[in-house]
Amino acid sequence: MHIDPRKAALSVLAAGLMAAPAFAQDTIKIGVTQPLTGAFAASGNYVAQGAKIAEDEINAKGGVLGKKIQLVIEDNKSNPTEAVATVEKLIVRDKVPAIMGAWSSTLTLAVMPKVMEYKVPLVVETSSSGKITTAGNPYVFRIAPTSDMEAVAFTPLIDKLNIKKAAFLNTNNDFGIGSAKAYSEALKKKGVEIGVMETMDPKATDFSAQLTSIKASGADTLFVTTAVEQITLVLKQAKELQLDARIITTGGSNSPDQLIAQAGSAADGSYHVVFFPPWFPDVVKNPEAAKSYMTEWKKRGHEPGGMTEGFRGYDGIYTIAEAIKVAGKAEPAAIKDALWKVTVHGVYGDIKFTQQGPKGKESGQNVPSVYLVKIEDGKVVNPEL
Amino acid sequence: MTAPTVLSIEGLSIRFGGLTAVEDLTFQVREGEVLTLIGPNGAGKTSAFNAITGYIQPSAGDIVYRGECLVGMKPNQIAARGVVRTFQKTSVFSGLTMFENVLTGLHLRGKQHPLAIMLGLPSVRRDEERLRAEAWEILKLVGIEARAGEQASALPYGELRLLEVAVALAAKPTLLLLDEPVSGMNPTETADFMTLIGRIRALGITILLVEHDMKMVMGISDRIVCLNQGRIIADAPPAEIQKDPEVIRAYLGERYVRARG
Amino acid sequence: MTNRILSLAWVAFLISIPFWMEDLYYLHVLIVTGIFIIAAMSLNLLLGYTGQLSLGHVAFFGIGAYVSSLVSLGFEIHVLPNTTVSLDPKPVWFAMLVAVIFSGLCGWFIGRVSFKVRGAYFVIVTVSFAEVVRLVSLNWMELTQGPMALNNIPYLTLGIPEVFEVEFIGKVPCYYLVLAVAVFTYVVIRRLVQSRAGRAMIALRENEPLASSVGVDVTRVLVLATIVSAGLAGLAGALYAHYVRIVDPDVFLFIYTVTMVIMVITGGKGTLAGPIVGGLVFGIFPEVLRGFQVQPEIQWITYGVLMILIVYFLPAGIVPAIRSLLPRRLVEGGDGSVEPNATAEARS
Amino acid sequence: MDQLLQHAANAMIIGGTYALLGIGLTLIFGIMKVVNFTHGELYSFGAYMMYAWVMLIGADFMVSLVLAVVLGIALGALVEFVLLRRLRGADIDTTMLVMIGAWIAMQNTEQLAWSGVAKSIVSPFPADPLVLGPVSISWTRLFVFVVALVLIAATYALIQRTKLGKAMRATFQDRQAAALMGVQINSIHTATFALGSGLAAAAGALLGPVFVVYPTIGDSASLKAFAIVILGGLGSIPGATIGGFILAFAEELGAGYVSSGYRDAMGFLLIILILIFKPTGLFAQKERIG
Repeated sequence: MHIDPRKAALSVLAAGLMAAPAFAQDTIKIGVTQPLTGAFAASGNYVAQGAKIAEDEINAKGGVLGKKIQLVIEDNKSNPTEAVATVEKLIVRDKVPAIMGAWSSTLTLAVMPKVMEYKVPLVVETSSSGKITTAGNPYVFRIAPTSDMEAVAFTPLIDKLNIKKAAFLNTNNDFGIGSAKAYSEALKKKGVEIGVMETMDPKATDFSAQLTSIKASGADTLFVTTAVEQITLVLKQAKELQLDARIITTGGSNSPDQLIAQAGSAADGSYHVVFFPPWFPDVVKNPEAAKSYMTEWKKRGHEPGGMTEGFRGYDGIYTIAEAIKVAGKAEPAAIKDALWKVTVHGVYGDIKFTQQGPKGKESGQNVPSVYLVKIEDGKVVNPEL
Repeated sequence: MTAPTVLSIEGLSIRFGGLTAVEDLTFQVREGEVLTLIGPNGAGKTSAFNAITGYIQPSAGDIVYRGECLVGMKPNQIAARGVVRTFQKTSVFSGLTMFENVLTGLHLRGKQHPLAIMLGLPSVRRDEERLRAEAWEILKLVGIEARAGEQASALPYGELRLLEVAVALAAKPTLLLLDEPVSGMNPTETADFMTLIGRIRALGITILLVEHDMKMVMGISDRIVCLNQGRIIADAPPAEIQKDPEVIRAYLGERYVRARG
Repeated sequence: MTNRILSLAWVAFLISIPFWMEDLYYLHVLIVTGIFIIAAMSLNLLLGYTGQLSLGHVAFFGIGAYVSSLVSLGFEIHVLPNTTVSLDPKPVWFAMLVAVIFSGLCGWFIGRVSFKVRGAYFVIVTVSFAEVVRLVSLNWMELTQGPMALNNIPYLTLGIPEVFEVEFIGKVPCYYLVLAVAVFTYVVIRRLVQSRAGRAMIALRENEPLASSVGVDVTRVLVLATIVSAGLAGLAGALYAHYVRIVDPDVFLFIYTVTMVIMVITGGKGTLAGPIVGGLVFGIFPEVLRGFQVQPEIQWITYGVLMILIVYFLPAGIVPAIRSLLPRRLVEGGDGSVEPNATAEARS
Repeated sequence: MDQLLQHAANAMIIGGTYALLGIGLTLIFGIMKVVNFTHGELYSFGAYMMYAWVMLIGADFMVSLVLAVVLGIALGALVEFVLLRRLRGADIDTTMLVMIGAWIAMQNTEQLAWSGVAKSIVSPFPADPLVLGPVSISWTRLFVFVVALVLIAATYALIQRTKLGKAMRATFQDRQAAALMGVQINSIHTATFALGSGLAAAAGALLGPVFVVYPTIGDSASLKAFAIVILGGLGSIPGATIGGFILAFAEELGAGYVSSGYRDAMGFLLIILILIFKPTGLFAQKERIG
């Protein structure tokens, strides 16, 4: 771009007109895009709250490279196009060197071409669709497990739970469809009959029609994959319709404590796949990290049910901060290279990235632990299997 | 008076629900004449107009214009066949200027394909120039060209009524239906309007008129049809109508005396 | 003549923007605003000129976005048990053309069906139409990917392959593309409303019975307006798809129609400049608010209140209000001037 | 067969609240000629009031229900008084634009006040459902159904039997004649809008505990109400009542036997069929064209 003095003067004028707020560059900005409103609002807010805990802890310990970190959190409204707009804004306007996001698989898949276009690394804290790390996007680093990992971890439990005929009810997005695919394949391998596979819109609230069909199908186990808002409703409505099937929720965005609070006795007897069990912090790989996070979460008065979701944001920010430290500078390319080298002792376990996807443009994938918990009499228990 | 018939109304009946507005109406309009429909309010004159121009569907009867049946056609199709009307209640495009009103009225005379318009072809520009010239001619004919640029909503009443006629003339009628065109005009304006009708006639346009102003009716009509309660009670030239006892009883009496005096 | 110089100066100013606008983010804002202005201009044809309050306009925008994306990405769907329909990826310019034509056809269909009814029914029917299209895009997952969105939509390339090609990726080329399309749209609409067809549309708005009495075919004119309006909205949608390179069913949300309606009525419905002024106000206004760290909810509340205030106090919109303040000579032209020799007499 | 019975039971219950929504909208349109885009916001207002009283303040469920409806009536009267009164006689497009503005402002105020996170309301009814042969219905839903029927009946009685109802009907038939006969059109408009809003708030307050409450629930409520009144014919109360049940059945059976994804599309499919075969709606009292 050619600049002459007159144009420069004009541009100053224009900048003044558009009221651009200028921030001093004494902080390192980290972009966060989460669904703070819309269908996934509860989970998105928990992740953002977890991320803020990490931000404050890191800054309390002196920040990174002698500077404080500053999160720029944008609301992607649970919508993929909005998610792209937030990433555009974070990179172009706020000039963040790394981004964490975007909660749902669909949202993450939506923003991936943008981070590739601008060459900014994206740490994925929640999304589970396999497509994310196999798409050939070398800027993607996922700390959450994939649906396939979940299904593999779940396989030994199929016999123990004595599942004979399974039904599925999942959101018709990448998260739900990917999970249903992974679990149904694992079940089929074990010889389990797959009955009806029903889907729901992520914004739907009435599932009586789907549950009535599922009830009629005679399945003994129903796998439900969606966010906590819809799980609450599914549990309540399943109870109303006297659905006898055992309900197992997958994907780890199920916040069992919140289910107990909001669905009451309808939550009893349901099983939930989670990636962090705050009820038994001692079973996790890094209990100190977990306990520090939990203490702060409680101290801040956040919703206790959100703890199983908030840790994702907490770990995500720690991972980015660690990469910046290793890189020695807050620049996208350096952070991207550093992400391959970090090991973070997080709540997810020891976070480090292995290569996944097409050769030459691999994405990073962490291998975290997976837990199955059960709700009994209004309490979360470790199911005895 | 042996000009050929152009419009033929046969057994026209119009009913709204249980109410009969027009009952078994039959009359003809001949080429080049001025035919006036008179009759007391509610006699069905405007309903007949509405039926002829396609704004309401008759319950029974035929309306034939130059050999073509108009019943069932939409107003714009009827207009395309040369039958154009004005409305009893003043009706113009009030947000537009006088000139734009007439230009809009020229709709049927334009030859512009939508694609040609969007492509900005020269033929469209030539057509526009032609239409503008024609609009100007019509304004001059009606005698309102002095205020061509003024918005219709700002015009005095008399000129509004003239504008209505200008808009109707723009549609290139062969039969012009005027619904009480001089109601509310002062005598000077009415007199001017009568000469305007003369000019319109001179163009070879047949006129079907509904009017209460007897001075004008008697002055310009070749023939008068008198309706009462939906039926024809007389059909004759003015001189005979004035003497027709039934017409005088039903309608004319007092009014005519007043108009004469 | 003055008018023409003003227009050219205005376009020249718009062309100059990328030369001095340092912050690409503002260019991004201008691009998105420009796309919405194109959509608003197309809506103005229906809302402002024919006077039909169509609240389903986003349907055409979204259809344009989806069609252009699908044609450029290619697809394969199973229609009957044994029949597959598939399409290989096509060049983007071709896809955009298909999008315009397809949106126009949808406009034709909707025009035929919905102009049977008027008033409140018409409004509700148009709202319903947009909602049906949204639900189809949400549920016909084989074609549209449903809520997973169509992703990785290619960008527009023009020219001869391997000889000279312009790639419309990144802010500056996209800005000029949107500007060019906006100027094109403006010219098409201007020609239309200043022609016989446009006068027929205005006639319907002003006085429908009188219009039909001078031979205006109501349905034909309304359908024509809807086709052109839908086609241009589809063009805006296609631009949008190839710029943001993702489309999801929320592109059909009612709120986008409302945004277009607000732009049109704020600027001045039935004026050529109205949607542009309204579009700039509502495109840049949110960024100003964002600059003051205003929450998005407050921003939307401000929109809503502003909309009510405009209807109460400035019902004709900004452009007519300014026009009535300025001396007439400055703002002549625009909406149909009188025959040359008449102008002097008539407007002196 | 068992499945069909269950679907039918589900549909009956939802149909009651749909009818409430439809009656409210159709009354406002019929008497005031206003297409009320804030209708869905009154619905979500009712639901949020329920949340506020039951979950935040801890009031009794039944008391909260009454409060939610009363506050809905008050809010409706306020909207009419502040926004619509000065627009009397304005054309339908103008009032519609104002109502759209009000809708945007109200929805975002809700989002600001309650955040975008969904809220759930605990109902006092036992979680175990009522089981009748193959059909099981939760007590909450049964309660919703009964209250909805009572409200529908009360609305009918109000319109048919009271002086206010008579004035409303007169205004509906012929506004000018009614005014000449001494009907206070202003008060009738306020009463109508308040009543319609109260019914929408009641529907929201009833369904809030059945589902969850979030700021945009009103949008689909509005769309459903539109579909219902088109089905029944704008301005027709029996039409809206029956339209509500028809919509509920179409949705439930469509979701159960065709595809759950098209549940919400059923209403609009019905609209299209109605437009093709009977453009005046099933029970229209007036000509719709013009």
